[in-house]
Amino acid sequence: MASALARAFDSDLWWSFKRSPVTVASALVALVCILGALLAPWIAPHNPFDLATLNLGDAFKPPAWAEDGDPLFGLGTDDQGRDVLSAIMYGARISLLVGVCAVVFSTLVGVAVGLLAGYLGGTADSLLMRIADIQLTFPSILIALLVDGVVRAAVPREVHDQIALFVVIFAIGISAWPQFARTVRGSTLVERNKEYVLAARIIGISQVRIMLTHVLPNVIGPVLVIATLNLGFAILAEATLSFLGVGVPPTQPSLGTLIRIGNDFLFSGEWWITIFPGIALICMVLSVNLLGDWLRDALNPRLR
Amino acid sequence: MRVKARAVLRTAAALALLALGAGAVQAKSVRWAASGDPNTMDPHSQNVGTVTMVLQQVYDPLLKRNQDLSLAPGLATEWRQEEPTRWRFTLRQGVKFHEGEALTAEDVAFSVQRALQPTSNFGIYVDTVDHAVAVDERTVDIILKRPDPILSNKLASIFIVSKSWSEKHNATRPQNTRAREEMHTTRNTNGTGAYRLASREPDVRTVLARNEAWWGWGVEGNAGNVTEIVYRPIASDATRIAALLSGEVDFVMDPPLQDLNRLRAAPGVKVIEGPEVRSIFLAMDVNRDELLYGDVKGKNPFKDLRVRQALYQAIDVQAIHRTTMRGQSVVTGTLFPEQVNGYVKAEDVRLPFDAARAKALLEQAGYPQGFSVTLDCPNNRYINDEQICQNIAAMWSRVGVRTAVKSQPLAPFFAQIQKDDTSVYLLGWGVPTLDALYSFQSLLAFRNGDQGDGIWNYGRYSNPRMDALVQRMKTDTGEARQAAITEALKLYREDVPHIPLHHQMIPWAMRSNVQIPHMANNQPYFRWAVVN
Amino acid sequence: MFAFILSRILQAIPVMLVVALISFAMFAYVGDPVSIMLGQDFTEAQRTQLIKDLGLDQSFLMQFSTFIGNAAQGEFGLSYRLSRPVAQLIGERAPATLELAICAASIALVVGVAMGVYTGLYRNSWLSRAFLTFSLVGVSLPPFLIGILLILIFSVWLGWLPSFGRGEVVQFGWWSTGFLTWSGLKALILPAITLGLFQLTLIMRLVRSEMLEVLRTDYIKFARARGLGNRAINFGHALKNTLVPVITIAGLQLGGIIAFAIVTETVFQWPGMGLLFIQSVGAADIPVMAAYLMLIALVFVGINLVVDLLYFLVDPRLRVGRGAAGGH
Amino acid sequence: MPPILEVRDLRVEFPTRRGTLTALDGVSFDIAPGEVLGVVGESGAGKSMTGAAIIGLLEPPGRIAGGQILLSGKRIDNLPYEQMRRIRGREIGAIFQDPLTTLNPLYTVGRQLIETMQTHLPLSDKEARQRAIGWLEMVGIPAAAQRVDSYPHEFSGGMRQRVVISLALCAEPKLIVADEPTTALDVSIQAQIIALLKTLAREKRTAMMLVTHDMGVIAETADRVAVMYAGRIAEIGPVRSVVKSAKHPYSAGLMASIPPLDRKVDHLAGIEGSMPRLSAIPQGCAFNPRCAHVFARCRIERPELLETGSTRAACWLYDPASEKQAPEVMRHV
Repeated sequence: MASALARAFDSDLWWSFKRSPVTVASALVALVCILGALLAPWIAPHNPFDLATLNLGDAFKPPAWAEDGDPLFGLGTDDQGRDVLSAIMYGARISLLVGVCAVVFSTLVGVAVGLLAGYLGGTADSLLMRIADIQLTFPSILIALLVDGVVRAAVPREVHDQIALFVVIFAIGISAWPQFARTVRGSTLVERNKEYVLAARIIGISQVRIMLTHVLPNVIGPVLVIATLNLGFAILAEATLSFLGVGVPPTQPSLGTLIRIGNDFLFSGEWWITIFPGIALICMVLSVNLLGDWLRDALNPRLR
Repeated sequence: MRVKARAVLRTAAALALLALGAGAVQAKSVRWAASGDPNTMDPHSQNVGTVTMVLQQVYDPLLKRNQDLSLAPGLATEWRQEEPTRWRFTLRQGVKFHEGEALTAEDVAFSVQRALQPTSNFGIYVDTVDHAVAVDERTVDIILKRPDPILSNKLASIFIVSKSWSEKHNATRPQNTRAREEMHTTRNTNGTGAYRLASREPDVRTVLARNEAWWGWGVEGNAGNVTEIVYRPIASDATRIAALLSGEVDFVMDPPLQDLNRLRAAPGVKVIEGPEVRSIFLAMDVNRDELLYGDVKGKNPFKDLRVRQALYQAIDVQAIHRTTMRGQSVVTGTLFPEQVNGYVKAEDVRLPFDAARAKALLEQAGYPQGFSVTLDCPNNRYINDEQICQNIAAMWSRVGVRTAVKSQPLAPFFAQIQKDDTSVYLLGWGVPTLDALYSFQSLLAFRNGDQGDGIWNYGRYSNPRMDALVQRMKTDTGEARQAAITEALKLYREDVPHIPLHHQMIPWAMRSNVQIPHMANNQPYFRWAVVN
Repeated sequence: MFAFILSRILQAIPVMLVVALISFAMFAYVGDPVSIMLGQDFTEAQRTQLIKDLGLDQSFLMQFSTFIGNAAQGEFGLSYRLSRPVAQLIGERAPATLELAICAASIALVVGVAMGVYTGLYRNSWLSRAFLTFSLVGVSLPPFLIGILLILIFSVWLGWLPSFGRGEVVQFGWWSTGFLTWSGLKALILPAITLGLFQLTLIMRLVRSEMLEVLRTDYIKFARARGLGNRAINFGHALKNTLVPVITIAGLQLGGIIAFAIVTETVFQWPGMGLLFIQSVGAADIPVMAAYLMLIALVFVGINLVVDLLYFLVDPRLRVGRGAAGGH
Repeated sequence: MPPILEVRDLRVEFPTRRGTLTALDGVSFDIAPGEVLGVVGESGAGKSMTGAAIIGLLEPPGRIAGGQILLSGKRIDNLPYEQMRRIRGREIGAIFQDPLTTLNPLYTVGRQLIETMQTHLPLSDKEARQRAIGWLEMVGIPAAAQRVDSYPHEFSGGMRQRVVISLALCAEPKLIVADEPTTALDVSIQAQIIALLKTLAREKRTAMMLVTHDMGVIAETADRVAVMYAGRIAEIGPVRSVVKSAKHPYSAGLMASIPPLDRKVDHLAGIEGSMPRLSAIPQGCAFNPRCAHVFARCRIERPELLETGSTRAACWLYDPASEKQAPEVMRHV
């Protein structure tokens, strides 16, 4: 285990990556999604958030290659005359932002709790793990819905609009930490009793440092796997919340919001308004999941 | 009032079809869907379209409407104005409630009184009524506080309920929905209408069964053959349409506009459309001294006529008509459509769309950089309400008024604006009385505590001239009254308390085997419906 | 056995109390019932009276215990939106959700376990690869999108199956069932598939990885070394051992079905508790939301209890004190 | 008497993504009926792999790439799965290392015994149960009639290994492949289990291949011993000869490490370095980089097993042809 991190990034990983065309493809797709999202303000053909640039006359334009398509709007426009491609890029930005932040949040919480529980042991351990167990019994989407609902009801609407993004991140993030905590705790328990940790303890290295410098590196592999797989879930959770209308505020539409809005036009022939964001969402989640799957198998040789 | 030729034709067609199928007595069921579910079955508690559309199948008013919305005898066979403040109604004979009680004058008097109770939401229809008395078994007098030229039109919205039944079930006053009260009438009905309530599961399904004993089946025109109506609320547009297309539902009252073309092309489905007596407009807070929701401090731009005009002229309503409404709207520059008594064609003129002029006006008014404002908007009440608001936000932003749309479901939306807690909001106004007074009184009169005055005037527009004109509409008759209405319409255009947008067109979608006349009040009357 | 159940029930009580506290907080503070109930026009006397009537002048502990007492009797007051007792509303809709959940869970479990076992046993067959690809796509497809696509295909294009509602239901006392009519069964198919699919793919992946794990164990190798037949090894030894962790996680996943029912019921307008919940969220109908929360918590505690019991029945190591459980 | 098991030039390969690894190469030995052959060597030398190849349960993707395995004179290395299955348990029994993980935790030991016997022998349920109790008694489980319905976790480690032994023997095979049967046990129990194995093998006249890295166990139990190194047999011969006077430099080093009865053989006394990875087996003699006696030929040609008198060793030191070449170091052995 001590060399898990080193092993993770040596040529083995790279080799198994290169050998799996599916993984390479999904990495490319993920990269396109991420770049498209990150660079949206610079490379998107339009700015869908600038109301002053919208023209109702441009509404419901089909994709550029279709009969009435307009080359200005590659994937067509929606009911407000927004460029679908730009909306997707900006939407993916929100989706990714929420997904990544939620995963980072749950990773931080989960790893911290796991380290603490594993390292301290005793009552603290059983208490923390009991909380994790209880929370694990509730499906994360329900927890996210509830957290969002309670905050929504508790704070005034104007305040809520401003913090909505954080609420969603918190709601999704808080629903996933126990997985991390459990894994980290397990590894910590193993590491805690190893000689080098005991030795470090005896020579008086602070407990926090031991955890951070010795125990933490050993759990990075599995944490990375869980985080990647969770990213897919987090993005889906955000899309689901937004689809139900309780996710990110409509002023910052994510992919889920775009799908919800576009759904109204699905049956009327303006399929591009919902199908393209749907495809973008699926591509993003699928590529992230494939990467996560590959990473799990690559870091866990037994599964090969 | 003009009779709509199309409606007549349609009725004729329906009658002809009925004649063909006459004699075949068999179960004819109509499965009917719309987005919302009635929140009560109490006849006088909620003056909302979704409630009325079910209850008007079950309850009869004294006066009913024809297919062109003109008045016809209902439970009353005759009515006349005995004195300026006393109307006399003669009741139809042999009418029985669904639970068997015979209709008496006491029931009618009781029902009018019930609509007058504080928990009633129908006060606007009886605002001039002082009280009602039963003169004899078949005669009722309604005593007014002041003369009311349109009383008969208003009474067409008051359902008649059994007195003894109400007393028996402790329901002598309407259910108080504000106090979250539940009573017998929340889920039970006892009317005299063509259909009786067979079963009700709120939010799931409401079943109405044909009342063979209805007095009207013999009356000319009431030639429907529907024996059962199953109403189901289906909130999701896509699901509702999918259900109609797959034949699970026969009749959809509110098909989404974007699906109309597809529905028209679909086999076995047809779309009929007609105007609705409902006008969509934006109302601005012209009362506060400081803008409530926006970045202007110390003053309220909406108090400046030039700003109101600028925002008016910044709106390309034709684009909304073409794109968002898909042609299903009648662009307007006035307060109500032509079906409403008092409509003046010459006053139905818009300020032209002119973004440059809008900018210039804003600059003149002292807002060269524009300002920001929040537009309050319902998102499940009117056709494409939220999209319209977004359209307008974009158009206003183009002239520098940075607009944030705050859209919410109708319950919180109404709760908010009813506290005057808004700077500018979108509203749609239907006119069930088909008379101009109803709109002017509710929307533009100053709220002075009088029954009905200014109760929907949340921008708190106040102009003594308007108030005086409203008072004249209440009492004057004939030419004088029309003059008052015309003047009020003119004032409406000059003052710009609202920015009118359009009158809604209401498409109804149904399976091809269903014939039901389209009604401008957006109410289906199944007594005229034919299924084959 | 009895002591075991009792201890599990005792452990569930704090969970229920915490949930009750959250519900109560929502009920009492978030919704501001006084101003909602009073509406616009009221006098100060009316206000005081209402506060007294609702018991809001009492101490927090008193209020909370009253709330719990009422909740235990299924008493949650009237819905703000529909003006009907919340317990009645939920009671009317519970059968719809439960029937849907049961069907979805059965699909997810039966098909998921079968596919998981197959892919675990025949790792390299093309069918396994197809299943795995399918599962990955399934995990990556949001349920609402699946529902929309199914409606598009089976209701709109093919016209085979209804796209909304429950069809005809038969009433048995307060329970309404769609199992007994043809239209009820037809209406169940698409929502059940939509709801079950996500869980199905998760369960399949779970069973597969557990199966692979178990097939690597010494006792399976030893069973092979003893010359036992493939059938006995795969379906006797391996599957039974796979079930132990699968039961736990599948139980949790089934809880997910209740949660995702909210989405499915929205898409299919299925008249169940999830739809009621979402409609209540839209209308800020706090009593319904609070009651729903309590009920869901109860369902989860129930599921956990059943999971523990099954665990108990499957794994003999648990029957003699949980501490003694060694093993793999 | 003909040998019960003959292994001829066995070669096991693992195709991996970096090319094919040869895990066993040219392994040949016999086991006579009733004979106990000890197989020793460091971890990864191929001992367990040899056992797995014999019972036909090589972990995929490992496969037999060459050579033959004959049981009672019949080839079994190329049998179809189903035929091989009937041989496993019935003709070749197996005992694994860790009794804690070898038994299915969800079935009673009785059920596992009955199942095994009924797979191979035509027994009624009642007979099988009787025999199961009998077997448990035979391996020294007290109160066998009651314990037959116990679950594995209700037994201690040593008792579980007794159960495993009964399971391996219950269909009365002619050969037992015991893969480190005592390694996972407490030292105090190891001796009991070894004694039990020895007694039973003798009583039933069962031949046994005893894989272990514990030279103490070998010395006590085995008739002959094979020393394996890097997938090849380094030396094979009667236990006494190998222990007392190993000919191969590697065996000699290995024997020098007796008797650390309680420790695994991690470092061999007097031998520097460690066994090469399968992917990097040096040319010539696999042991040459560590060998104190290495000379040129060792680096080029691979030695076959050569007669050295009492044993046979794969070392060029014993090839008369090598005499002509000068060893790089003085011979010690």
